[in-house]
Amino acid sequence: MFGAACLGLLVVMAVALVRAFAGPSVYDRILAVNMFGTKTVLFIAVYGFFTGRPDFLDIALVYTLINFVGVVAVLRFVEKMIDPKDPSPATENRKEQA
Amino acid sequence: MTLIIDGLTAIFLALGVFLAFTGALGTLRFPDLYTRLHASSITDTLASFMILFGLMLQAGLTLISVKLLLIFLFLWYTSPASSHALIRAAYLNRLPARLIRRPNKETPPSKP
Amino acid sequence: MFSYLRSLSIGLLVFWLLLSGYWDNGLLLLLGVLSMLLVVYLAGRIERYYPLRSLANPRTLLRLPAYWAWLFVEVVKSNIDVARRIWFPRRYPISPVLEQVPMTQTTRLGRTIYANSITLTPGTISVRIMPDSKLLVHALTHQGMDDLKAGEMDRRVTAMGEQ
Amino acid sequence: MLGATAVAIIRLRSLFAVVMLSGIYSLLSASIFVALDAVDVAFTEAAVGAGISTMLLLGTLVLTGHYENEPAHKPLIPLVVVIVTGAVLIWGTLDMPHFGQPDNPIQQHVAPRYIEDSPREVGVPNMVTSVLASYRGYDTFGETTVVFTALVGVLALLGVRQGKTPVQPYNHPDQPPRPVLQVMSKLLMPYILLFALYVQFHGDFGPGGGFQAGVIFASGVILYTLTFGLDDAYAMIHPRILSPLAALGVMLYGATGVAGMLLGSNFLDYSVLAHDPVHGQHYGILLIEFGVGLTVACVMIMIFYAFMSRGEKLG
Repeated sequence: MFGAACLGLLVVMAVALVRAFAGPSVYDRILAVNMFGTKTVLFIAVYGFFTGRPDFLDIALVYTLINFVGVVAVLRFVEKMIDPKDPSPATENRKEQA
Repeated sequence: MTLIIDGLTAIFLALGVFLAFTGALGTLRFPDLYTRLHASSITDTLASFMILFGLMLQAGLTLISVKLLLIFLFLWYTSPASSHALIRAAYLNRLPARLIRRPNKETPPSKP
Repeated sequence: MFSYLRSLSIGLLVFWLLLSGYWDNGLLLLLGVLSMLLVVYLAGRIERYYPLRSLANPRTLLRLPAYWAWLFVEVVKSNIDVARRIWFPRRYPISPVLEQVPMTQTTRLGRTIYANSITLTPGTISVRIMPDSKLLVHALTHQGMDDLKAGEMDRRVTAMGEQ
Repeated sequence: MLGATAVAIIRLRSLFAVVMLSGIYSLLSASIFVALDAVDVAFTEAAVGAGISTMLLLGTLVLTGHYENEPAHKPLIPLVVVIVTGAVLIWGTLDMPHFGQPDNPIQQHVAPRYIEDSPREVGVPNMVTSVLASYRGYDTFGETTVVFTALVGVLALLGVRQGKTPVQPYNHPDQPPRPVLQVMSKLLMPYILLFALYVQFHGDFGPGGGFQAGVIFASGVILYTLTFGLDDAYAMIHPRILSPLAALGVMLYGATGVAGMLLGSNFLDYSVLAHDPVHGQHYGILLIEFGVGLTVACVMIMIFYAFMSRGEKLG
């Protein structure tokens, strides 16, 4: 039961990863990372029960916090770096990728 | 008794994973960032509740349940804040939103 | 008499006890109290720069659980609605709108609770607090925006902050 | 997934996206550590890899540019070198015993002693802590010193702006800069700090310890700094206090070791700190972990302050 839930969450994480790779704007990537983080929290919680060691929950808690602080930090820096006249990092497109 | 609890846990976990998948699918299907955020808030809210509540049923009335509850509370406090921060930053940087006008009423999109 | 710092220290102590789980270990209890004092000291140093007075209102705290229960039902309802639109986009099309919604809260905390409640329910996201007590909201459907404008949530949040 | 993420990191030229993806990368590797049952490592990866390093990388991006330059030379020669090295390494591992077999050399010499004797000698339920802080006390001391040296380097390069006292800049009820986030971060910050201290003092019992606690504490302060600005953060923790505290952490670690020496034992042998050797170990670990946590927290906050003040100077 827990194993199946873990596998299901891994599939969901993979789907979120697709969004992170695809972009297209930097905000989509941040959204994907945020979703990925939430999924990781749930995954670790379920995995702790799967292996019968619920003391993993502290890690899940750390993730919740770090995820939040991380998103705020990233947005703050994005805000600071993007020049209103040239918002290219926000809407990076195909040709800028290698 | 344990059978009932196990069954309930399985139902909750399955629902939770299904909802999480729905949210992830939504982020792939919806056209722009603003609508994708609605999809991702499904995973943040009800999906996490379902999964964590399913685990809480297994743990019973112990400190483990309390920790699960704390994770849940932190998620419910932080996820709207980070969604709001994200959409606010996107809006202030004039990320274009795809809107559909109301059929009868005129609603001009407001300027930032 | 029920200041923010006092309620904060009670909250922190409960938080520590729940996290720790070692309730019979004297050393850890002592460290917990010391940690609590340190954090309250740090929070006290910044309290005067950005006070959140309405948080200290005990009636608000008592009204919170009822509001949470109501909010939870709303979240479940809107979750089902959005999930439906993800799986069957043909039958349930989306119609995103971005509009300003008036809000009646006056305190920072009340506005934050309202904005966060809007964001928490899938289908509506608060984008920005505008001047003159307006909130810019992005909704997935026209229907969702109309429901929000009916003002049920706004009324409940404001009622919670009253003395 | 790990591989796909790594490839995407290399392919992308926008450094923003690269930082995002490396955050995902470390989340994934932490999941792997969890799956391998290495709880403490996963904890550290969660706090350091996904949290602080993402923030510091972004800070660096603000100070430099955000696009990778076109490579100046053809990547062929480095590619060959990397492939050859990788092949040699894989060839080398063929000789190594299989992962997790009980007759591996590592499982025969040091590990059994740690596993069998540590409950008796150190008496701390979490074995990782006893290895880290007691048996390998020298290594951890060295690591703490390295962290401190990093602070010295960053301060020498960037410097921290001395702050003005904030004159209630956010008392405009109509339109403060980011009201929702400010209220939320103010509400959450005390709990993050307390959680960090919990991780600090429960390192003996579960996953946790000084490094992780220091980073979590710093991220709580960083959250506040990000939403309120440097001046308000200075009002809470001023850099004037921070740098002596960082040094104090290292000194606390060293002093604990010297105290053991003065009481007639080896450097960093805490058995003599109390009448009962096990209690002595316990107090010793508690003290040095506190030293580590103090140093790490102060250093991280200081480095972040330095980045922020340089960023403000650039506009």
